[in-house]
Amino acid sequence: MSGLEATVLVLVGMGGTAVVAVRDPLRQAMVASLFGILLAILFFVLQAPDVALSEIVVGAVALPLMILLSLAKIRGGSR
Amino acid sequence: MNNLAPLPVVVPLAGAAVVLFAHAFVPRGVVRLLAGAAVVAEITLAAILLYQARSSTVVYWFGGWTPRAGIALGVSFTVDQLGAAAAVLAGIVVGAALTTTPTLGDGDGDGIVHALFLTLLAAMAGFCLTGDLFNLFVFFELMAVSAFALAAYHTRSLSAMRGALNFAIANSIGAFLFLIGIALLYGRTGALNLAQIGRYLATHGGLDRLAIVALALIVVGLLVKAAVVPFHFWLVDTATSAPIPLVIVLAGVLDTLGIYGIARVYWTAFALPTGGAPALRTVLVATGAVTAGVAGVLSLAFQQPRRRLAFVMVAHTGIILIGVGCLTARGLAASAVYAAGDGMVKAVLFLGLALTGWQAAGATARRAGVLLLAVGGLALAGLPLFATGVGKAAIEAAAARAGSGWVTPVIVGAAALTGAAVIRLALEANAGSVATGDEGRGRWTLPLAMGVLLLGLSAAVALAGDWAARAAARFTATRAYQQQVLSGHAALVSTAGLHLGLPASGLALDLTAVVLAVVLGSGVVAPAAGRLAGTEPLPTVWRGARRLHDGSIGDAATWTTIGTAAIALALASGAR
Amino acid sequence: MSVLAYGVPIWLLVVGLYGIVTSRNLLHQIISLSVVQASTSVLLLTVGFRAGAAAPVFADIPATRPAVDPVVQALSLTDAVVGATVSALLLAVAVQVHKRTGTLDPDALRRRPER
Amino acid sequence: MTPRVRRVVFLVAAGALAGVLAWGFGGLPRFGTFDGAYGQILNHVAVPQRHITDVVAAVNFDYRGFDTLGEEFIFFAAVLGVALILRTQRGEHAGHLADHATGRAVPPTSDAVRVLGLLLTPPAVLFSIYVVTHGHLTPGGGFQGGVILATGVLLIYLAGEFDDLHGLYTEPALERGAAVGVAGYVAIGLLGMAAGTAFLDNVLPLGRLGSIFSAGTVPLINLSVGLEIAAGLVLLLTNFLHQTIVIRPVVGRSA
Repeated sequence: MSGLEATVLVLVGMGGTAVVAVRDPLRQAMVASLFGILLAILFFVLQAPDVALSEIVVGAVALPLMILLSLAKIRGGSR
Repeated sequence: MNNLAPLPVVVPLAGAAVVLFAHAFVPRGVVRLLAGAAVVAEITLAAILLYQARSSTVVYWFGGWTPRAGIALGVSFTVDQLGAAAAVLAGIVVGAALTTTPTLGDGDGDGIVHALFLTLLAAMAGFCLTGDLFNLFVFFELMAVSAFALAAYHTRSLSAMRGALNFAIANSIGAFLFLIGIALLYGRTGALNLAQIGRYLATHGGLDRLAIVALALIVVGLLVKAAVVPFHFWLVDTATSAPIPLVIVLAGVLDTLGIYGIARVYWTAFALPTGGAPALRTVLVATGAVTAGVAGVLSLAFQQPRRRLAFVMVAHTGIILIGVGCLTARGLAASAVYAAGDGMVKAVLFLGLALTGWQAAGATARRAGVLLLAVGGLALAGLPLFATGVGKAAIEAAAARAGSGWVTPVIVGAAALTGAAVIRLALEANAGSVATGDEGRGRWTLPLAMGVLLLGLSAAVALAGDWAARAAARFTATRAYQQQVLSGHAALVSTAGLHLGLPASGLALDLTAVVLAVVLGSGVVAPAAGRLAGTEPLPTVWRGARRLHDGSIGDAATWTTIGTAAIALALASGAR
Repeated sequence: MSVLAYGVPIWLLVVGLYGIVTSRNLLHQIISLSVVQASTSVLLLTVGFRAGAAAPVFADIPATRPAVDPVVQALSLTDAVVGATVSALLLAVAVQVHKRTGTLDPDALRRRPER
Repeated sequence: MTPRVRRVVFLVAAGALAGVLAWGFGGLPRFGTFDGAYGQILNHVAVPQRHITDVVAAVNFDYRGFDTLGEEFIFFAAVLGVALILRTQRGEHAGHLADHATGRAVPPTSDAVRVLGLLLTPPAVLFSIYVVTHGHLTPGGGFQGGVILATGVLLIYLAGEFDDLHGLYTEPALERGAAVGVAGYVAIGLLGMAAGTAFLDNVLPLGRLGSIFSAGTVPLINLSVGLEIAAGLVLLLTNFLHQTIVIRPVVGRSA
């Protein structure tokens, strides 16, 4: 295994931990988006560009967007 | 001849697309007609497949990708009698469920509901027919996503929201564990086709530690779907709060399919390599017995009708698991008869429950519902007129042969207790003291007709024991399966002279359970028995049990982790 | 280095489960579930990896060049879709829960130990 | 269980689970040495057999196209589910207006954001078309392209007011778009049966390797999937927006 693969794997492990460790949903949505980007990089390094592209559009954009929209409702509604 | 194999899946899928396309501009009646037509078509097509598979398994390669040199390039359907029969059963239960859509209140989202029932049906049919491990996962997920969208239908009910969350999170964890198992097996065998995985494992080192852990994860994923203890929390919540039509499908066929999946994966991929069977048998039979025992007792611990029926469902799934868990053709045949008959009866219970609350239908509808519940209760206890009685006796016999005779009292006890719970519910409903919250409107004769039809079918399945014995012999003929899938040569499995049999002792136990159920359920003999069923004989235990089932998602996930670790450790230690 | 490649998926699984078990917020719980999903994608791709091999896209590399396993990539695409759809449904339910109760604490949703 | 008990019990169980998983994972081939027959055969035969340069696309839409059909219906079911769960129910109109009346301060969309959103939309749409139509040649395809297209549409929302979107589509139209997308996939599958072979058999001419018009049915499947995903995802996000729109100054058709 090259150093690059090892580094990205460690980053992904840490990223997943960070996603769970952050307890405020708004901040968590952003960390989750970053985690999505890390995953996409890992998939790219593992020679899976198709999966990397779909991880970027889903994990880093669409999913955080859905979370933010839910949050908007929840924050707005709680007043 | 086998060109029809994809259609029981493709037709409901196409139906779902058509329903969604049309529902905004056609009358509601047309939507129901379209959905009904797709269900009838699925039943017919699956029945034709059942006929085509009468002498040997039908193999169908999507995209025309037949295997090259024993290596599968595409996805296969592998249609045998048990799988096709399960696909027929799924269609019948969905058909019955759709007659209760008037319980959905004002009926908004009607088109979407029907489209989702069609994707659910397609997923169940695909799950029954596929011969590919990953394809099994895809249909597993399509079932789950369709079902928990429907579970969240009553968005104003907090209980329904909790049920849907619990359902989705528990099933997703199960699905991801299943997928990890698939990834492991792929890493070991480089294959996704079940027959190819089985052949590779048998010829390349057998069940090593990787294969054992993969087996454990796949079994856990499917047990979560089957909702056996300790993976049952989601079902208790969902059955309490989901719309009646969905609960009918869950009770009638959906959770049993998890156990079907275990049988399919075991006999195609894990039966030949030696070393795994004894530990797996112990795990499955023990899990089944614990489930039947615990849920059987708890079916009396709750007042809320649906909650009581939820534990009835769980307990009976445990009994089904015991038969399959024997890992013998005999046990499988027994469970198949039992599961078909029992599923139909459980569906009848919810049809009956819906009828007791049918609005503006007067006392007749309520009495009809009470009757369905009462007959259902007797059938659940094991009245030998129904497949439940015949199948239960056969499961006890198969377990005894497999060296697990100790489960007999558990099975009889669970049947008696659950029968009692249902009979008590029928009596309460008769007195008019049951509020279901699922008041239907309009024509109530259709659900009633479905209930009678299902009871009739459940009685008819009681006669199918010898047929099931032969079908199970083919289902469990692993080498013949692998040869047919991978080399295309139909291999005949001799099934002459196979019988399920109905031992007199089993018959006697059935009747004992029925008598016990009536006594316990009606409280006629001793008021004390009624109190046992109704009130708090062991206040601490009862309260503890209720607190345990308070719907916490975190608790359920914890139990899933405990159960997964326990099953994996048990299989691992048994393998050494 | 297999320890790292196969250890990270196990770690993500356990961490994601920990998040689900200890969560005090439904949104947090749903996002934790997506970490469990990530563990399956990572495992699929590490299982199918070949050192020094190219991506299985032969648009501008010779057909004879060794490439990593394409099947696990197809599986993990499906896996990603499944994960995202489940999250979407769960988020929709969470919105409804909040609308009804004003809270997102999963433990506040517990049933009172009724019958 | 109390949170504290639950955490302790979980940690014990998870430790045991991680241990037994690690034991089993040890049976995998060493990282980077995997040589599974299935994948390696496909890497060799897919290009000549199917005139597809992206073998992952060949697996997704040809060799294992039936899995992907199931996947599309999973997405389809989820879109329907979200629409069902977030459907507007009787009596909610008043609630929304009340929400609105409590007057939560809403920052108006700044001109910079508006312009940026509008500027970004055309490239996003173009890029999505590229990704969908080149699915069989390069990484990407109907799914990724569909998501990008849906996101592009959403940029219009970010740029302006929610009402702007209703000139573009209505919800029944989106439903029909998604339905046509999945039905198209099924129809392409039936093409094989009609030709006398198997469901999802790639029966169309395969064309010249590397051209847009190659790989038989695969580009058509990608188009169907792209349509389904784009329409479905816009519908899904619109349903979430309906829940949020009440906190914006302009109340659209949300009630």
